[in-house]
Amino acid sequence: MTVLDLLDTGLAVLVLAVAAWTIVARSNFAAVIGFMTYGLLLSLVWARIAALDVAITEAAIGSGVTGLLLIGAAVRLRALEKSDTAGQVGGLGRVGAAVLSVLVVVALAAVFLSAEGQGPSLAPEAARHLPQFGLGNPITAVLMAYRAIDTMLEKVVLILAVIGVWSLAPDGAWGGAPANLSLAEPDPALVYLARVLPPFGIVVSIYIAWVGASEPGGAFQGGALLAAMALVVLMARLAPAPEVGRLWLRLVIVSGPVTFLAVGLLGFAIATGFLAYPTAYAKALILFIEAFMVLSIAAMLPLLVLGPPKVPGGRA
Amino acid sequence: MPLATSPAGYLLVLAIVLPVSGMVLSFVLGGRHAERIALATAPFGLAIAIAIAAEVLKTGQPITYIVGGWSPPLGIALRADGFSAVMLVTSALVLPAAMLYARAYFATPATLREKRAPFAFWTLMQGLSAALAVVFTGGDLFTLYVALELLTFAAVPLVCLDGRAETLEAALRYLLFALLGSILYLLGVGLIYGRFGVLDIALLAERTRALDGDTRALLVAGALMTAGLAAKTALFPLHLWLPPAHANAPAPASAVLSALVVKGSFFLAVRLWFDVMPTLASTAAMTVLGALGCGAILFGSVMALRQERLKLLIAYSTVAQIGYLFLVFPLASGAGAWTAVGWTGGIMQVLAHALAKSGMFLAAGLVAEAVGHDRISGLRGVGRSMPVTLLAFGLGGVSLMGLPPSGGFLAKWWLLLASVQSGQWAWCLVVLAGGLLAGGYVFRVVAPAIAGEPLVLAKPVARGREVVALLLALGAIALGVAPDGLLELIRIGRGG
Amino acid sequence: MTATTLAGLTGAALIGLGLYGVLVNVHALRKILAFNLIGSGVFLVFGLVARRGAVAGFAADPVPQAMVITGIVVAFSATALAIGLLLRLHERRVEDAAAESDNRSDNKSDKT
Amino acid sequence: MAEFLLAAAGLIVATVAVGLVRILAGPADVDRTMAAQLLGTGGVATLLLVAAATEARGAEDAALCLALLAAFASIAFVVAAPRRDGR
Amino acid sequence: MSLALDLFTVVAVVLGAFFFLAGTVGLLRFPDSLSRLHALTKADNLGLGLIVLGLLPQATSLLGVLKLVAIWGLVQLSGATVAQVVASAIRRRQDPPS
Repeated sequence: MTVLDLLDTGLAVLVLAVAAWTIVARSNFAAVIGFMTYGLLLSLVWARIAALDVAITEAAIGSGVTGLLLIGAAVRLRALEKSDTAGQVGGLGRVGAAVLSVLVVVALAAVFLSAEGQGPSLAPEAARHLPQFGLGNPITAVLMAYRAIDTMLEKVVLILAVIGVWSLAPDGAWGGAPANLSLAEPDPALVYLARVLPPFGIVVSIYIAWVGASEPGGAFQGGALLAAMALVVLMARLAPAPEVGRLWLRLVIVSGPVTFLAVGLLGFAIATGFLAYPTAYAKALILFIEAFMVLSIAAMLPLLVLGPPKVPGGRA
Repeated sequence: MPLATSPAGYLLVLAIVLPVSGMVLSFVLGGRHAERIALATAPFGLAIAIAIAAEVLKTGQPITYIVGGWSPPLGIALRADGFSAVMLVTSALVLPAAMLYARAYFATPATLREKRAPFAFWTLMQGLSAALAVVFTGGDLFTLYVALELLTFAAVPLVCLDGRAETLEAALRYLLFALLGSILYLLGVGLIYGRFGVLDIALLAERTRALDGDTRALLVAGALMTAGLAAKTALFPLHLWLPPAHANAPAPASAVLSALVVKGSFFLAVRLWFDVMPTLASTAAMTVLGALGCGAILFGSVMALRQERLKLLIAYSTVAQIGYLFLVFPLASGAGAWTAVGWTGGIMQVLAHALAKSGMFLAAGLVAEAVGHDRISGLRGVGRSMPVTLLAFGLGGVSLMGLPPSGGFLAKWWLLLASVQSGQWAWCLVVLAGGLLAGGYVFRVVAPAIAGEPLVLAKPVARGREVVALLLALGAIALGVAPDGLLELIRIGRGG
Repeated sequence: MTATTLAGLTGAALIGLGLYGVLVNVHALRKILAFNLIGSGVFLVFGLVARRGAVAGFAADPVPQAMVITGIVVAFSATALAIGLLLRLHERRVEDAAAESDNRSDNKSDKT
Repeated sequence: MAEFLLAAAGLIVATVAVGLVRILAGPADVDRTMAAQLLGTGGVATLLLVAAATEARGAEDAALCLALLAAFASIAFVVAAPRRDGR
Repeated sequence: MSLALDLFTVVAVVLGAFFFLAGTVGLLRFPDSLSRLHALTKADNLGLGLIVLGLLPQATSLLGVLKLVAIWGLVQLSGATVAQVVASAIRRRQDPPS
């Protein structure tokens, strides 16, 4: 066993242990913290199986927006937790669930172990066309060209999620802003961080989004980092949460998918069809779309964390 | 199998792009514009769907569009066969009907620029329309995963638009079931890719046919995906989420949820076993699905008989009618001579139920609005004060029971025929029993409703909305004289 | 056993753990966490598939990796929607209970 | 050299993993948060060591992301946590 | 030259790992939250700082050096903020919940 094997095995054991903890932990908060460390460990695993793009995504999302979302929920649900005595289903149900879960694991393990070695791959195929985009990162080509329609639709999923979360508002608050993330006056140290960190954060986000054309990284990762910076600013109350009725906010939200759709339709005129790029402008068009996608994502992720509008509506 | 764009392939792009653009534009402009855009784009959506159906029928071939010019397996194809085409047309009919009906429900008051529930309703309905278009035309298993999620995200918030605690609870439960379903589906997609490096359905069909040797990965994938899709379709015993969600949603939402949304995941289950891996559809596996369907028919019908609220009754009836759909697996798979009849019967059941059930939910919504509640015991004489509404409910019921002439009759008749021809007698009994039970729960509502003194209505409802419900129910009846063209269309792309 | 197969088996085990958690935990927040465990397990399966597609000098097949990125976005949206629903439900129950238990007219209805 | 760096990475993972006992034991949520914070820093160090040892392209960028968000969990905790007697 | 640099790397990384160990031990063994926080910040500051220092000679490009320094700076900034914010949170709630 080499050092590397040891590291991998240790990581795997650790990941599973933390995962098990999030299932069995008694307090919700402890489970949520467990889940956040789990996300971090997972990004190490991704780095170890040559999926750096995913590692960066997991790092940006897992330790940023997801963590804030879950911690906020755990804290706000604390009152509920105390009244909830029955944390888990009864003995028989547990046995049944365990049997079912073990069955699934065994079936999957059998599949993985039976087919060890090389599997099918589109890697050469994906790489063969890369030069015509002027891209170096095949994942960006998959997301923005070969399987562009998936990426476009995934942004629509995000918009629907925003609508869904907003639709949970109390009637009177419609058009207003979501509640503050912080319940109390922010600590001066936090305010300081929220002034100093975002400029660096913006540089790093742009770098990650830009470098995605040739190296691991990309629009989503960049957008997620920007979203995290926006949330730091909101937590420090340096800026108010935006009102959901604002036209500019809605325009920013849709800018990514709309650009994608527009360029896609333009393909009918200037290339071979929907979501096709003319070779000469392929890279420029892809970067153009990605720029707006960064913006969209940076707007939507914080909105999903902030939750439905709460503020005005004059509670009298 | 065609792996090149057909001449009319661009229609498939339009079918997706139109509702997506409408949704996005409605989201930006908001307020009354959302409603206007939704209603204004609907006729175009219907025209596109009909054009697709006409083209498929004319050429006798599925339509294909290669997105971005990248051929599968690297790229993604959109594809519409006969089943896709009829589903597209059905959703292009039912969605606008529900929208027209909903104008009174979800109007933005003149005093406000924008209101919460109408904004959400009109944007989500268009999202639903886009999601269904992708489900019915997606040719790639991962694209279909994204489509399933689109469907979930558009459908779940519709359930709890009124914001009451019960509806929120129903929506949350629905969401958890749906998410579990789609993640299981996604796992199957991963296993299939790991086996073949291909996710295009047409290419996979070739690969699985040519496959000899290790089928383990495929079988595990098939089982996981089927379980996931069954959870999303609310197949017994994974139906727990459906009655509260469908019964508590606003009526126009219930109509599309029951008529279309559960059919989306069923559609994918059919794609999986009939197109992706037909050779692996063993008799045993198909029998299990059929048996679960039978369980659904019996359980759902009995539960419907016992409900005290009209909308819950209709929701349990949906659980039962979904059961019939799963008879298509034992009755239309394999190479038997009866499979064509079984297939036609199964698809007819999808269409007839979509029209009948949406009509019934809309009718029930009108009753609840007019009377102020939907307790069945308090609906005596309602048929006398709302004859058109009750007619819509009754005609929908006729189709559910399987009385001639109706789409429901043809569907059940063909399913019976296929089970007799294939010697699978057990299904016959359940189909017949289900029809009788449906008769029971429909008459439980209709008989007292037309008896006694006319019920005094708390609030009259607009005649136009009653007519919408009636037209949908009449559509279910009209399917009973199914033109040959429709039957031909349903079979295009089968057994290729 | 390679790091790749190990990751795949870890994924399988995570799916099992998550499935158990979804079925066994009563609290919706814990179900949501467990659902995320299943999700990441499924993504690791894709990671395994990608890594096994390492042919002819490529470190991995980019197609499944790209799908994981799409999947992570969708999983996050799902988590956000589920938590939104859960919090609103909780809030509504508190409001309803308050409205039921005290009907005094000077009820200020301040919640936090 | 690579072996050494990986060994160091493994050592750090093992060390901070032991620290995770604080997540289990608590007693207060703030102690759990601190354990997560330590793991975050350890994760950055591990990624950097792995990046230097295996020349995996992008591992440094992943570390950069983690470093940028290093304070996120703890701040989220402090911000979301209600005041002393809060519900 | 290369040997000297490698030696430097080894020493710095070993020292860094040691500080992580010390931080962890502190987190586990110290009796109260405030002193645990103290141990934690040591790991943040010195542990990562030394590892970054040790890796600097191994960097292959200027961008690599820049990234390492940026990472160190960001963790310092975060660490300082966390120390402040968490300390005041601890003071605010003398009796821990749950």
